[in-house]
Amino acid sequence: MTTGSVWEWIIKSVVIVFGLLTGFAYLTLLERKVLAKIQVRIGPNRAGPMGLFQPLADAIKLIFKEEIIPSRADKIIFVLAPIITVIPALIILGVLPFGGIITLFGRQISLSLADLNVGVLYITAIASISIYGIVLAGWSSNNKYAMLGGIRSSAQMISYELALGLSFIGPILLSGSMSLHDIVAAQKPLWFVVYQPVGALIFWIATLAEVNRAPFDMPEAEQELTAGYHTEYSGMKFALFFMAEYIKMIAVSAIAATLFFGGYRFVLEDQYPILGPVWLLGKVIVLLFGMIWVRATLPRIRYDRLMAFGWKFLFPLALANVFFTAIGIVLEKLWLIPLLTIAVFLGAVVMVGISETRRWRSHVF
Amino acid sequence: MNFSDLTTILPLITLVGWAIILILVDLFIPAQRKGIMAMLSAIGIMISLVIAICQFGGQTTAFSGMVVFDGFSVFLQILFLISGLAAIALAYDYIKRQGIERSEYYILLMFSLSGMTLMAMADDLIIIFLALELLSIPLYVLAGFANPRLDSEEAALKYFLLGSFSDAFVVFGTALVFGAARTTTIPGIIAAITVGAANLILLMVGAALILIGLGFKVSIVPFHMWTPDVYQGAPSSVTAFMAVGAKTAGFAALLRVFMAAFNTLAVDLVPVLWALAALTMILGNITAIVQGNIKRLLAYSSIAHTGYISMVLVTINQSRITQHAVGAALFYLVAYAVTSFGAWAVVITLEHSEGKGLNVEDYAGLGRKYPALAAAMTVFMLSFTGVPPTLGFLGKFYIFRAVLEGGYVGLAIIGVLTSLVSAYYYLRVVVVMYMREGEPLVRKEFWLSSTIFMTAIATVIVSIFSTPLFTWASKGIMFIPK
Amino acid sequence: MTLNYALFFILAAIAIASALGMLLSKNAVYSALFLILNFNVVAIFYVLLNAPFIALTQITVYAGAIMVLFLFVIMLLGAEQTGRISSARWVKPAAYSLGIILISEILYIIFAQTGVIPDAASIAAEFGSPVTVGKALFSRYLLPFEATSVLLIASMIGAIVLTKRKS
Amino acid sequence: MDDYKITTDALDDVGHLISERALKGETVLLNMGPQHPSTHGVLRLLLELDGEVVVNCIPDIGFLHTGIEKNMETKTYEKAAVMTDRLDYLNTVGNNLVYCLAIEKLVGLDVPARAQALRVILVELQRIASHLVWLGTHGLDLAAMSMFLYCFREREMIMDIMEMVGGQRMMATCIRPGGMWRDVPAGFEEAVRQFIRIFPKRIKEYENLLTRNPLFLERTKNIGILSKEDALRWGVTGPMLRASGVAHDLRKVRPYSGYELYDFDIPTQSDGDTYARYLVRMEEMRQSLRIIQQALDKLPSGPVRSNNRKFVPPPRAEIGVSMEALIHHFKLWTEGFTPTKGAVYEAVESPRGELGVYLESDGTPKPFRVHWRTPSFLNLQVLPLLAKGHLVADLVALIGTIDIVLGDVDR
Amino acid sequence: MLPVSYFIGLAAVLFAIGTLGVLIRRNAIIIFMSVELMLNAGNLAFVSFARAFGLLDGQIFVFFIMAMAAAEVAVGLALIVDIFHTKQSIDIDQMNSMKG
Repeated sequence: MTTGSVWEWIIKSVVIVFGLLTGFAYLTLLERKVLAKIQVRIGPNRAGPMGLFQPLADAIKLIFKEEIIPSRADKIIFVLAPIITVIPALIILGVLPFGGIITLFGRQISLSLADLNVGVLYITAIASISIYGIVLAGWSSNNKYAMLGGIRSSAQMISYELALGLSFIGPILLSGSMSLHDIVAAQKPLWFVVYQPVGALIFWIATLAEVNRAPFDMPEAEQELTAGYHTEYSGMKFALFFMAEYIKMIAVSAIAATLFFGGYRFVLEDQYPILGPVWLLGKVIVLLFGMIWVRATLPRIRYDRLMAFGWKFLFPLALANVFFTAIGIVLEKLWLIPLLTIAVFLGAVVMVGISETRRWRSHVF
Repeated sequence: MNFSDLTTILPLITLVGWAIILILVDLFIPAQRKGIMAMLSAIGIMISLVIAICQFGGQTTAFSGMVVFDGFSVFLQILFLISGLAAIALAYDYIKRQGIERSEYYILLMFSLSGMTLMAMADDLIIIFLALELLSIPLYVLAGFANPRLDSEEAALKYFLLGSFSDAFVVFGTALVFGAARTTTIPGIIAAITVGAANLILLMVGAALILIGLGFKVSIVPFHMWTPDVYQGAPSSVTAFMAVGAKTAGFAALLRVFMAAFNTLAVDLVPVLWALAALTMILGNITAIVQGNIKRLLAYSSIAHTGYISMVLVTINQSRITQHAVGAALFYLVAYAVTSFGAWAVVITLEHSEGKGLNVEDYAGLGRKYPALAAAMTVFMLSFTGVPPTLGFLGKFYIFRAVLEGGYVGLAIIGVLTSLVSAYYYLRVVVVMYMREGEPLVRKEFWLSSTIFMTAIATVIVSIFSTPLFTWASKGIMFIPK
Repeated sequence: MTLNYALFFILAAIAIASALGMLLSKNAVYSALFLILNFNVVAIFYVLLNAPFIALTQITVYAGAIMVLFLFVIMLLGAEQTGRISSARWVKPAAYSLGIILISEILYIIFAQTGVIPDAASIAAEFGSPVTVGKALFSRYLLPFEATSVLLIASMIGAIVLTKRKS
Repeated sequence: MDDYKITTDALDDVGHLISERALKGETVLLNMGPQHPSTHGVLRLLLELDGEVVVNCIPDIGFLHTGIEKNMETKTYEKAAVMTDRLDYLNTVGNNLVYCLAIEKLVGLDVPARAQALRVILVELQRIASHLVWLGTHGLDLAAMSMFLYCFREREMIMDIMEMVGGQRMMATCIRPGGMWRDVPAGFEEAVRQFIRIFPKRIKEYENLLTRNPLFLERTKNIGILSKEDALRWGVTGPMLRASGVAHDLRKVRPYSGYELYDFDIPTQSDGDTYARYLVRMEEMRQSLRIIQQALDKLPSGPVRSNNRKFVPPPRAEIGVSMEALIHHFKLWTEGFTPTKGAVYEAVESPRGELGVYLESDGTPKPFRVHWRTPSFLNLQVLPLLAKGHLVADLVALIGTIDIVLGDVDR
Repeated sequence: MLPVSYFIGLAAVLFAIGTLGVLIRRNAIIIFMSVELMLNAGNLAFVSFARAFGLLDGQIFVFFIMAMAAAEVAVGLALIVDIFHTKQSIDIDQMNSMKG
């Protein structure tokens, strides 16, 4: 490893981290603006032109807010929990390709931090440990609402991780690699969402649950649990939880774009590799808009129904998706995959519809 | 993998497949008629048994040396499957009357049984480990099946904690053996030792750790402390299955690993094994004397029997008598299985709800009111003691003979002396049955009674015609590809 | 080279310290956290030992699933306070001396054999990658792989049986 | 663990209601409110949870106690009217109405036809506004956050009309004994018609978002089933009663203020669950629109306040020209009018159910006793009944579906 | 590359600490965690040997052991939850409903 490549690596890490932090700040603004538009409001418009400095104002406010540590809280873990939450969110994108190779100052620079042959596993591993911050925050606050939030989140994330992990398998099978670079490369002719429509849908639903977004925002369900696991947090510590949630939103959108929507590849990217990050950003914004849209529209699912949905619907569906993907690949008829999976998906939806209607009619809850 | 691989493990595949089908079938069986599941699982075990018997003869390995198919494996498979049938017969009415009848009982029993079957064939330490897990984990659950009854839950937790503790020993031991021999297949280890490529010290430590791990499973003293509580707390039908199945499987692994792979370590191992066997016999028998609860009594008796069987392990380095030694151990296991099931069946017959009717005193008056039952119990007690003409006598006879052939007179003497001690507490049960007045409460249940009847007959009849069985057991010597 | 040694000894110290922390913590949640730290450090060792697949599986399975379950149960039961360390007075010193004897014995045996354990065979670049592990799993180790799946089904049924509410 | 030991005296007034299981620590006690986003004000619920299942729920009220009943007894009949707005702050005009109806009954005051029609229009508008707040907050409780803002958008139109009529958005106090404070301004009719024109489309919009939304159905179907018998036994009224299959509506059963002139239906449902209550309230908004439409179409002209100078202060223009008027003015605003001894009870159908007021006069200018029979108070009593066996998340939906207003509960 | 025997030594130490934990702690959950530590030590030994020999088999074993550990955790924690519901304690010294 030469000194030059070390510097390159450090600079890239710094750029990614700062990119994510800026992205977080402006994602909050985007969300508030989009929600306001949907809800016939105006949204933030005071700080700067079109409210563009709003994130800055929020940050200043949060920094100067009083930090309260409840006297009966477990102080060490109470302070550690927000940090534990943020770190996985920041490092999860380490294996993601942001673009091809560009030439800058006469240096060939690859627009990604690392290319692991276990890239997808790295993502699942980091996703699976990102739950600790929430659980520990809930526990250390010594507050029943926070505790319930923490327990809910651990159960929810474990449950949805299965479906999430299984939805990774479609792209892995299709590209024959666990490296995200290879997966992007394999999508050159056609995005995997074409072969994996159901897989992409499962991935998206499961990530909504993983990042605790509506309608799966159980752990922080403010109407039930006041604020869930971060009830007792204030000031910068609260901001860290907030930051983690939004960075995770960006991260999962970027991962979804990479796995199913061709990653950084799009028109003209071959000629001008510098367009790669731009296209990726565009895809991420479209996916983020979807998340915000869902939040504005849907009511929250009840906790037990959420678990039932994850285990009884999403998980079997993900298994079926893997199964049919494998069949399509073995038979070398890839066009079979979307047909079969969509058929299974529709069948499952109809079945669930029938059984739910029957349940409502039978007056059992 | 090819077709012959699959046919080799056909009994196992049948068992597992049947169990998984039963999980689905269970959905369509109404809650009050779960007895059907007992019949269905018995049918599955019988099919597997028929296949196992048909496979008899021939020696081969399968799945790239992971499993071995030889006389030993077939013998044990048949023993396990018959034990499974007996366990279902014992459980059928018992769990109904204890109010814990759920179809998962039979499904878990079948999974445990498939673990045992796999153990019979295992020829690789990793398979031995997985088989051990596969047979233990359902047993942990079965031990706690009577929840929320506290003693059952406690039994399950204790069994689980010590079981997983011992698994950790097996894992680390296997790792060290892998480090020593660069492989974990038993033929591979043998080959490595033979050509001198193995690191003997690592191998030694590894073998010792595996011995500790398996020692927990078969309850060799000093790794026996869980046994009484678990045997007492678990539902009796589970205890019977656990006592026979888990112990036999543990010995299958011990015999396979120590008789074949680690026999070159004999110089270091034999004194340890000698001491363990002697300790187990002495402690098991002496502690059993003071037990008032029949389940605890049988638990300590089972520890004592572990001691007798582990006597054969001291002969590991004498290849000329290996055949006899393994044959004797297998024969003893059969004798122990038959007698145990009989004795546990009697215990279950007398057990009421809430753990009543489990004291030796509760057997008073049995001889007068239920002479047949008392006679059967007497046969089992005599067989446990080792009095002719019972299977137990012949089992002990073959074991002592093998040990004497190996030249361990001292151990044999300890064995005989402790047998005499054991006569005291076994005969105490008989004395209580015939000499004391009492009003024993007995259930008349078809499958239970027929189990008692058949095991009692077998204990006597088979002992008279024991030679073919012993010959068969001795022929089941392990096939070791050179 | 010295960097490697330094890295190893620092990580090993963390691993041992966290294991001891697990052992000695009065609070079960802290014990679980120390164990998680230990598992993560061990995962780093796996990376150093050219086992990236296993390393990430370790994090996913142990840190991500098993320990979450532990924490979940501890919190659910409110069983943080683990009470005193041991029952009888003699157990503790006896166990410690036993542990020290055990450790020194094993260490002696192993380091006495340092020459015998070969150091780092030369390996292919693909060693330990998902592809090679997968190929081994589905060829030579097919039977254990299937046995594992049966094991998981059995334990799943077992766990459900144990926790299902009786009506 | 010792920190969490529960002692009965730590549980203040409701300690005696805690079960043995909770004291032993088998179940968890959770204090929900009085400061909690979903208790619609300052309701405190002491929950006993087994996991997340509500084993028991003890509502603890009184955090918004304002003493309005007592306060009203220290004011003259006319002046006390202003307090009524503060009771159920989502049904201000309705509170005015029932109080004025009671006074009118007590002293035998006539109300002109135009005033009656205007009262009906305002009260029905208020019913829609109240149901809109219910729908919005109910949606918000289930985290359908956009619903809230849409509902408030329409409520704003009603608030504007109220401001037009009474000069105040919420506490208009525009209904007075003997009629209205004064006639509605020009443009009122146009504004109401505009609202009637727009609102049906908006209701359809809400229904698109919720009525067949599987997530919403999950959260409301079969949740908190209140049987007909229970509803009657506990004195539940209003949409809750009608959703349990009893077609009881004071506007039909005992018409007041000229409701008998209008043609409208009483929506009922038989399931008695949260969803049924949702459907009933949605339909009620449509029926209110029908009533408003008819009332507007038939709106008579003429005075809006009785001419009985014993009770109704004269208009300001008269004071300058008539001595008698000046005396009446002086007397009514200093001493107030004096009913004869007696007591009346008058009730109307508020958006939440039967809103009644009991007035007792001892022959002085101030009421001897004012007692309010408020629907929220009685409806809230069934909450423990509904909540048992449900999850905490459902409890939130249940508080929403009862549609309590704490000002109405605590008085 | 470091001598592989260092890793084995570390594994042995971790194993011993786990064993100690089982012996001296009385809380069922802590005992169970100690068992997990022991298993993990075994895994580390396996991976180290795999590296030493250049044999993949060691890593495969670890895979199986992890799967088995997951299975064991499911059952074990279910048992612990179960007994806690009945007894409100998971101290194994207090588990003495059966007498010898």
